[in-house]
Amino acid sequence: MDIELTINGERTRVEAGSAEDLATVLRQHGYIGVKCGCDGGACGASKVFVDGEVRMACGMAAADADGSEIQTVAALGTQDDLHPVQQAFVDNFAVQCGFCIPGMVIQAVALLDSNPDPTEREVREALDDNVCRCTGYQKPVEAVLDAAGRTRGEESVAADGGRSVDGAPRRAESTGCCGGECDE
Amino acid sequence: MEIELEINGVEQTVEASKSDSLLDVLRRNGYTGAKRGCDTGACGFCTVHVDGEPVKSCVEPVTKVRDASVETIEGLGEQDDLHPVQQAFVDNTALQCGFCIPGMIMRATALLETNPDPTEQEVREALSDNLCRCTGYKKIVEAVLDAAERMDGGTVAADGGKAFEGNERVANSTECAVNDCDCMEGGQ
Amino acid sequence: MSDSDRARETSEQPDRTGVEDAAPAEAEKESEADVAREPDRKPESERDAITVDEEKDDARKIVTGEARYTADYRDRFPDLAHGKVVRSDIAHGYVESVDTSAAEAMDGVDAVITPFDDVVPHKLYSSSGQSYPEPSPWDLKVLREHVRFVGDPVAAVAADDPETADRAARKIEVEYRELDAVFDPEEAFDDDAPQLFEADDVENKQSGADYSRNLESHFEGELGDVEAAFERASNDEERHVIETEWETPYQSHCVPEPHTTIAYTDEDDRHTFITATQVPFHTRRQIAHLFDVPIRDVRVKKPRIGAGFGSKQEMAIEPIAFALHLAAGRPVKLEMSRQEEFTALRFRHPMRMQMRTAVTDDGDIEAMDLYTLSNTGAYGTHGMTVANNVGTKPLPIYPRVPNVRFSGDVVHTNLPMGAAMRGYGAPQGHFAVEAHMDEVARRLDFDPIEFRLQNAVREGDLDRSVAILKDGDRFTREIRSCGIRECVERGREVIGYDDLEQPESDHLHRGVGMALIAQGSGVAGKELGAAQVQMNEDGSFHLQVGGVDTGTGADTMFSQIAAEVLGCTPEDIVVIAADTDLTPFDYGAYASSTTYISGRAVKNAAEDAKERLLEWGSNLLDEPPDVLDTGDGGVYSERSGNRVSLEEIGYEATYGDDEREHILGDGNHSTDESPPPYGAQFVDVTVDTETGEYELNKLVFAADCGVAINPALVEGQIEGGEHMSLEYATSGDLTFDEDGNPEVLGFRQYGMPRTTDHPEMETILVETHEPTGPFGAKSIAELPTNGVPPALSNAIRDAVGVRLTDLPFTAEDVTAALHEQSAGDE
Amino acid sequence: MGPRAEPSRPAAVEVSAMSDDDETAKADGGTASQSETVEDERYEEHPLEWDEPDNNDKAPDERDSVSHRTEKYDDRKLVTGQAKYTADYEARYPDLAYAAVVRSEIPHGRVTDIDTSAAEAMDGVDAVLTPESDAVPDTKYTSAGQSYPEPSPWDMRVLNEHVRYIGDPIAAVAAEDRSTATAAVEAIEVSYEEDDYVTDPEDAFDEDAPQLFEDGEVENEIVGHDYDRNRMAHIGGELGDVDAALDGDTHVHETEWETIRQSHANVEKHTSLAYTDEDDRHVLITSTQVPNHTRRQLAHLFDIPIRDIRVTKPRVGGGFGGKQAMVVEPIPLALSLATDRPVLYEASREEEFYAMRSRHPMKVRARTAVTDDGDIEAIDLYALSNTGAYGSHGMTVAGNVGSKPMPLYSKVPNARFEADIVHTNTPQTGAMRGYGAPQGTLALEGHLDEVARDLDLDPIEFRRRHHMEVGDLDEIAGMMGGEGANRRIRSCGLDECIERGKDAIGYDDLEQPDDDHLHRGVGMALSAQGTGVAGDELGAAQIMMNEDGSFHLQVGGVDIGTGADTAFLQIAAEVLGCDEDDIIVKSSDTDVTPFDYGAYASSTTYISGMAVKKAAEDAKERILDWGSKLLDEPVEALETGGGTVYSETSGDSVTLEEIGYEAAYGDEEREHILGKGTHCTEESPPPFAAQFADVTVDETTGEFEVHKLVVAVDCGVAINPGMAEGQIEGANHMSYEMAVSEGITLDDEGRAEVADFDEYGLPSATETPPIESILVETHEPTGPFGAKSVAEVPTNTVPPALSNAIRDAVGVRIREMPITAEKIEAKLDEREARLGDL
Repeated sequence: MDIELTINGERTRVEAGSAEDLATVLRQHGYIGVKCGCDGGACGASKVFVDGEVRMACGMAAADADGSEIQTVAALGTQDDLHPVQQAFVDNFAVQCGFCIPGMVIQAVALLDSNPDPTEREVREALDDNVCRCTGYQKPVEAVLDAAGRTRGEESVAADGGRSVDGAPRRAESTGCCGGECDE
Repeated sequence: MEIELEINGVEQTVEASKSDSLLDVLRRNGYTGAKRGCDTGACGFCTVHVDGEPVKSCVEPVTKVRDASVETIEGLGEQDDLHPVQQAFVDNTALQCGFCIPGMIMRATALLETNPDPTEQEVREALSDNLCRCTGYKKIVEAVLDAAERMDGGTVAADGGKAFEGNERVANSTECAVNDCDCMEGGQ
Repeated sequence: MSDSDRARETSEQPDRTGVEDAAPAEAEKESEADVAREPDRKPESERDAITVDEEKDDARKIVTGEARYTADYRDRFPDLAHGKVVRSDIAHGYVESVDTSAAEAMDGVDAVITPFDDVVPHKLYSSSGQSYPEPSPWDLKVLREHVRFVGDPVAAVAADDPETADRAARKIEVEYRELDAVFDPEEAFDDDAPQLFEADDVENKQSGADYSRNLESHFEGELGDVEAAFERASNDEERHVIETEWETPYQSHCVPEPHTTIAYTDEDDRHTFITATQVPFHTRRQIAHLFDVPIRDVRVKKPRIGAGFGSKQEMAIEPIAFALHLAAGRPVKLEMSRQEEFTALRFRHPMRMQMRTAVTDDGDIEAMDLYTLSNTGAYGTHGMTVANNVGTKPLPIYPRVPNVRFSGDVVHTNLPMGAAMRGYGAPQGHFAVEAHMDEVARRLDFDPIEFRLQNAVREGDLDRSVAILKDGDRFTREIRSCGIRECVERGREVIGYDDLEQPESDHLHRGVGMALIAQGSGVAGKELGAAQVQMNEDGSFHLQVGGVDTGTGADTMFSQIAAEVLGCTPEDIVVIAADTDLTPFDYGAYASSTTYISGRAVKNAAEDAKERLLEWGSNLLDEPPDVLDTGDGGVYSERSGNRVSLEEIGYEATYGDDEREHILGDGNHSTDESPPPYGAQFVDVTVDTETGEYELNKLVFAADCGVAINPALVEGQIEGGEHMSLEYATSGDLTFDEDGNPEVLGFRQYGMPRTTDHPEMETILVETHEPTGPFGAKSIAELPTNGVPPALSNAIRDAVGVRLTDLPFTAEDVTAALHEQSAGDE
Repeated sequence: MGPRAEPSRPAAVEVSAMSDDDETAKADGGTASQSETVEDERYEEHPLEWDEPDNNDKAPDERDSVSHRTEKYDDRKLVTGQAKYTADYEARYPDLAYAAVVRSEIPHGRVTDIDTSAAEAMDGVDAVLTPESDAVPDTKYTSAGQSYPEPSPWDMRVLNEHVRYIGDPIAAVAAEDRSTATAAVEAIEVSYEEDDYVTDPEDAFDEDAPQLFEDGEVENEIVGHDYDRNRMAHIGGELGDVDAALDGDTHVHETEWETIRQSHANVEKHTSLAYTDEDDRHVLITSTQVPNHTRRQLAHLFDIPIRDIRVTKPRVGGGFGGKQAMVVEPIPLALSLATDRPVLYEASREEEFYAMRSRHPMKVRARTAVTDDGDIEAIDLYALSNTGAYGSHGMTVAGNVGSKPMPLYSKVPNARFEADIVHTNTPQTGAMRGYGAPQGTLALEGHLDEVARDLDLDPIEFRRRHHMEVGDLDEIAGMMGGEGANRRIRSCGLDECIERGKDAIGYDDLEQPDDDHLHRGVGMALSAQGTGVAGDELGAAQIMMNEDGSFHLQVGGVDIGTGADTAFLQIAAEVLGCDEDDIIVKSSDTDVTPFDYGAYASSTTYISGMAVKKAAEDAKERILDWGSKLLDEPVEALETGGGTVYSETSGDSVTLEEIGYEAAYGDEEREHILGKGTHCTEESPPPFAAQFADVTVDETTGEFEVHKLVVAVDCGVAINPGMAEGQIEGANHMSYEMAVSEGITLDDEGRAEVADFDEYGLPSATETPPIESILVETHEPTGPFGAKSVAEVPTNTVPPALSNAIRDAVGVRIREMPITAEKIEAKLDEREARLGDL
């Protein structure tokens, strides 16, 4: 059957079998950043945004995505102009074999969208259903925290024109105190 | 539109537009042995057989080959089991860049079907629509003549006839063809 | 058949390997130094893999249609876009505007580019695939605002399928401001002729350029004192001055595979070209310079290629394909149509030549003076270097002539581009020189053959004329191998020179003509080849070599050279060639350099690996390396007779207990040498004096290419070269209307000889040993393209006494000449 | 070249030289050996001094590329999803067929019939292969990707009539698409004649156990095999007289340890694409660690010349040993040959768990004899390894149980190791990161901790008295012959690893939780690994200079995601004096790159990296020669750096680009500047690790929380510290899994009970404790720029460290992995009961 998708901003009609999952369809159309690491929904490598929500594309029927807007990792940044989260993964050596990374990056972007200033624990929880076999999660977690600092830094300068705040102290501040409620 | 035809013995339905030539369709479907050299039927690189006849596929509208049987170079022999014409081209070093060779071989096999024992001049005439830029045609003509001899041998073997040393037999058969005798059957 | 023929020939001609047998005195003259230079001279009995008719490595793929040429890679690129070029339909003018709106609005159009787009480089460059800096002017742009011939590319389109690309290209509206055009080279040379280039339209100008007179370059060189020699000759009864003029037409390469390129960027960000090219490494450099990307990021791969003949010694279409790829963001295939091949790509330069000699009554040539006016068309690619070869290839046939001058002008017209083509100026030059010499002999009543042999090159000669255009004597060469006399003798015998039977009809006259021929083996001092050898554990080898097989069988030849050194069979060598990411550097397939330069690099690499083989052999056999040699798939001891197979060595080196090593070899080759191969072309013709028609009865070509690494492939080169030469003499030409519009649009209008147009051909290989070449080899591919025009002109002169000087020769030309002759007689 | 080429010198001189060197040695973390034994010759054979090239030992401030945190060169592609793994090449082959495999549903038996008719009749099915098919080789082979002849038995077939575990491949299908292939597999009916089966290794070792292999069923049999008792190998080795020491006047301790069946769980499944290209080359694009071995093995198996096969490795999504084997490649190749089209086989995740490879589960017994003074007189290890249905890597992995950890205590005079490797009707095992060392390290390091506590010695000090130091001659690694060899220790940072690890974990001032029932403890374990298989490695590389001053580097070494390619770039850049970006690396394509044994045994940086260094030096020689011509100065005065060749005397320089153009297009002479290098060695210097685990145990429930893992590693000079840390953290995570996860559990028939990630206990981001990695730099003179390996050593240490930490916290010892709350609680209960009894 024919379904209509907007993939990374481009509207396309694609042919999809009724049993076909979204990951397969996306991969057939060249979006190879969507990876398949398990037999469905268990490793997180196929994460994409479907109408702004993180979904594992392998665990979702393509038919159910009819009409929706999809963002894959390819939409985030280019090699010369990385998304801050991608940049942070690169800078923190959070990438080894890289197979899980597209899903990890998507999840991290979603996290920082809803929680620009997560604690380490919150990062770990957000990445909990992303399986990584190379890194021990140590550097990916550090990368996401670093990315949070970077995006916050940019935002605070850009959005309210306020003084530029260095990421690290603020992060310490935010984890250290109770979210601005205290008197310090 | 869809066209049904047989390619190398396999019935197929292929997608095609009206303006497509047979060559367009063959190449799109992976039969890249037929080469595109001019698109005007002037070089012969795209020669294939349609219902046994040599045809320049670049000027053959695909609509004309509906339900036809098409044979391409891919249908002849395999690298380790060459058709005698292919084998003769290899053995006679009758190729260089090779771009004209598939068409040349298809043309040659068509010739040998109708005239298993051509003279050199007949070979030259049969191949005169097929251009070659590398060889000066000499070794190609020699290869086709050689193939004719080999294929003749094939007939004998198929008949269960007595095996001859290639060269002797060749001498025999050309001689005998002239005399129209049947010494092939009865021996000397 | 050819096998047995050759075998017979060999046995009937015991002096085939003649040099040693024929002239013991000369052998002695070949000094001690020469012997030291020739460690690789092998008598026939010791050769295993060379001088063998090894089956061409891709022959089976070719005959089964499985060989992949560039266009056949289409299915590897599901999102491939197809390109189409919009070309100028006026001969000279400026593009005022390009309206692309209709094309861009079409469904399935991925990109439209014009000279005004940023993605299209605006730099000047030369398309000639030559060494760096290119000895050709930078006078081209990828897409052209200033158009200079009918066919200049103005815009290009990429679309989902070829049909859409064609339709979109037709929808592009170009408006021009027309300028006056000029089509005749002599008129173009006038002061007040329309001017093609302003001074700053060209960078990297060549010597003698004067664009106000449409002069791309001018050159001259002299040995001795030519004017003095002619002065003396014209005042001396016993000396003669003879002057002749000659003219040659455009010739099309008629490459079987049209120029085709697929440009894409791969998953490793490499800008990659699968392209039908003779010069992958030059193309890589040129693309990088033109598009301002680092050389390291560009990869050029040559798949099977449907021949080149020089037309692909050019970056002719790659830049357009690449610009389209960048604009469309997907792989783009650009494949020329046959009409584009005949109107917009590249051709052999048309030329007019004057030849003058001073000769004594004894038949000694005292002076030669050759001038050429070359029409390079709208652009100057290969303009100067091709014109240079008009003299520097044939004049060295007569190296003992003391006074020599050679000069030329290369002029622009508003016609298609001249460029590299097999022979590279030598066909034009041989026509002038060898028909001239014949004419001299006949006018002075010498036997044309004897006259030439009296003056022709011998082993040991010092040839200065090859370097006549160069300063100093660095490129003066010593002739170390020369079989030209045996070529003449054997050719003469085979053609039946001395007992030609005349036809019975009175109006039919039979004649034989001969031309001597020489070429070079690579560009002296301007070549580089390199190779690497890796041994596999099963005793086979991977050979990575930059050298480019354009269909000639070069890869097979490489495998034979490597096998001869390594003592295995050519099948044991897996050749990986001509991919700039994988193989070492090579200047490419041109100037007859592949066997001589790249082949030598292969030999050096194989010898480097062999050293390691012998070392391992020594470990395993427990004998010193210096008593060991390779052969029969192993290393054996000349002392004990013990042997160990290459497979055993391979496994031991890879998996052995004590030490392990991947046996590797590398080799480079560059040289100042470019030894000439020699040949003698014979043509047997019958001319009908009533109609002017003539028929070629037979072509005989005897060649000295040193040691032929693969005789069957060498014969193929000779027969194919003669085919092209036959066309040049009898049928090939391009014509244009008065506005410069091409009249030849395809094979139907072009006189490419077909099977039935070909006379019988016979090929003779005369073996000599060139000590500077790999196993004694020189080049072969270009040599036979030079001979038929002069030999046919000479044969017609022999048959009916008239001299034809303008190629191609038609029946009308013959009739006109006969009329002139009879008018003269009266 | 090798150590044997060293000029020999009397041992006496050497010993005194070492004494003189005492300070240096200490700085390196070791104290000089005081051995005065008569083993002169052995010391002479392995001199401490190494003939190291001048440029190999660079002070940190002299390094331009090496030990910089250079960005991993493919990272940008990876984070943007542009990188291509095997399955991503799908689009390139429009006529691609997809493979699926029919696998045994019984643990042991014979296939009596395979009904393929329904599958063959299906639309879109291109081929169905059974053991009978012509395209399927019936040659026996081993899937182990090892050197040749493989030190693993040839006991496998591509498709099997005699099936030995639930998962054994029986038939294979190629079809137009994946779902058709799966449907066809389901439509194939297999009939069996069932045999008795055995799943427990101790049962299997019984004389009357069901026998997996008949006489003559196995070729290339391994030492000590006894197939009547299902034993594929027995190995052993001894130094000194262990039994005498055990019988002597010492404390003898004996403990027994058990490890899990761990899955590699590489995120990219085993994937392989086979086709024959236009040059008639049989090509495999495949997710492998061993392209060259795979090429050889396929050639032998299919009887195709090696030269006609091309194995090319694209990006690989993790290997960890699971891809040090020709696991799936024969199936797509056979199908491709049968169908004459490209075939892709991508294992399912379920197959990954039950039909690919796993870590050998083992029982390891440790015994020591220790004097009253706390001197270890003897160490005796015995392992019973369950190799599952087939023997790939069976013997060599078991060998490492002893030969990797025991050399840590190379000063101990009496040492013995023995192992039996036994078949069961369970899934196949194979190579896995650590390669036997994790099993051995658990036993040895858990045992020594136990001994120390028992003898009331500080566990760290106890180890310090015995552990290896610079100057030691290690004979334990080589005592079993085979892969090991005697070796001199020329770099050892163990002391510093311990010190810095202690600091980082807060060993000396651990705060106990407030709650009484919570107890905090710290455990420590040491580990040593090797760097490549001593005397059984080969790496090679080639370099080609481009005219713009950049280089193409062709190297056989295999980057499976570790960043090895980037390490190669850094090594080459350091030699050539250019930026890493100036080098284009092409690795692991058997048609293009020189030979390499592959990515295993921690060899890549050390062996392949050294080959790269040699190739770069070979090219550098030519570059300096051209520099000399252009600068008109002697070569001796010139050096490369900053993208130039510069003169140390005049200060003049010429850029590499100028040299590139001149060499390619110059007037006088031209040359394509090439370099080549090949490297093999008898050396395999150990990297070291000190692991610390900080745990709090709830003594009421047995529940525990690991607060932190600290691991300090001496890998010589880390070529890229960022990547080295990544290796350490990833390995420690895997090690942690071995300590706390059940692994692949099996039912009574040997069927894997784990089918997907959500059933497998791979610690998630929240379950993984923070891991602090510490790099302790030493200089290993035999390695490229002083490097040793890093990838495996941190895989070995968490199980013993955590067991020791729990022992420290609550006094009970868990010896059977995984460590669970239930087991702790049971032990606590048991102890309480015992105390109550008293």
